[in-house]
Amino acid sequence: MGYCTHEPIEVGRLMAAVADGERGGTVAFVGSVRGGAEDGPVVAIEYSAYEEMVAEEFGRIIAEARERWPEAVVAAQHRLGQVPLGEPSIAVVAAAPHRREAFAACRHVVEEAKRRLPVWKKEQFQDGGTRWREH
Amino acid sequence: MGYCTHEPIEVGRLMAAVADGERGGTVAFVGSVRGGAEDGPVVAIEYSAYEEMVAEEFGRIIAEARERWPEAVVAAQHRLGQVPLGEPSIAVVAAAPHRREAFAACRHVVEEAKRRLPVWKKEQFQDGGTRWREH
Amino acid sequence: MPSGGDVLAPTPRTITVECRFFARYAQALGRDALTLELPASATVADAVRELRRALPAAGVLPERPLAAVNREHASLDGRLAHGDELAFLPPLAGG
Amino acid sequence: MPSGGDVLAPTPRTITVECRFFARYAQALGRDALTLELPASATVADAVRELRRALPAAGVLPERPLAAVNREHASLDGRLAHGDELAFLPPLAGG
Repeated sequence: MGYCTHEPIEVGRLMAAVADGERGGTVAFVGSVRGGAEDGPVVAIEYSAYEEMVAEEFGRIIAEARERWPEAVVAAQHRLGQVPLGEPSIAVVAAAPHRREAFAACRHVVEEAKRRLPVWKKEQFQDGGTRWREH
Repeated sequence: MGYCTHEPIEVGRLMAAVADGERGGTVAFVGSVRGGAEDGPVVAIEYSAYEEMVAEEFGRIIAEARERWPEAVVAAQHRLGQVPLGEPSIAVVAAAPHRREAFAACRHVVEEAKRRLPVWKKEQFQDGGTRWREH
Repeated sequence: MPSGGDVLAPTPRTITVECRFFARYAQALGRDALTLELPASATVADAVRELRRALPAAGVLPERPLAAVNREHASLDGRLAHGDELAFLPPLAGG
Repeated sequence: MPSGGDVLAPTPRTITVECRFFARYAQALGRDALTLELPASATVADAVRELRRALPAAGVLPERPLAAVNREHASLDGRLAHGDELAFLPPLAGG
């Protein structure tokens, strides 16, 4: 499973990828497309990325988490292309023998991914208009 | 969906139950049966509970989370009966407009559930033996 | 005309509570429920003492077990009322 | 016998780096890539200055844009090498 996908994210598959009889705690984060921008109802977001770097950067972030929480195993995916309202754009799943590590590793990878992944959003409005959304 | 179930937990259904176009962050915790007890390989855990109280207590815990993080919506289930190694015994899902609340609400409900739900575990070993597991 | 005192119902001298046992306690006691008669002013701790006195196998209950009254965690000095459901909970191990 | 100096390759006076533009920058520049020739000792900041000088639309690049060299976040004073991939990243908004 690549770090970038142009298909809908299957959270269940990510969770299965980190599952193991010895890792009793699994924490999943799913970020979904929200509506409610100032300029009108958002119907979808077009995600574009520097794909080669997203793959490398996700790998580095997960390796850092692995160094800090050696028993945690992390899987992650960012969806690219047009993502309709309410559908997941990013998912991070961490499994560990104890829930503390699973929560910490998942949270860390999510925060670093939001901060470091070269991904951009273009909002698509109901009337056909678009706008880059930058935080 | 009740707070107690004697069937396999469907995490996807719990996530769908809290999903909403305005709640962009969803955090799920899944606790699964682990092997590796001292006395030999655990093949399953038999969960028993004071079911009426589990339902009430889960409701109270979730109401407390709702008071503390008003924008978070939480769904949770504990599986009872015999749960094979590797399968989920508990799942807690929290969705909120921002991920900080989703992580905090999920974590809080998991910790309180572990501390307060009247649920007991009996380990089932490969050789047919059993043992109560108390933390 | 009778005095006010005459129409008061007599204060009940005893109450009954429905005791419930779970997991290891139920197994050791060979039962999962018991109706217990107690003095009207009894606390959860009084109920524990009465059980340990009345049932030979009730030594499985620690002197200060985890308890719930009407499906809420209760302290040992909580006062019981007639008809309460009093549950004794082995150390919890959920999740 | 020739002296040691004679067999040294001449120090190249210039390098070329492959610039890449994304999202809003690519849209404003009307392109997503450009090969840029720079002095051998150039930094990322030098590349930004050269782009802003050479391309009329490069005003879209702030003086201190977020940049990556060979797919790793890089600081503006990072030195460039011949053949580097230098990417200019609009403010990130992933997730």
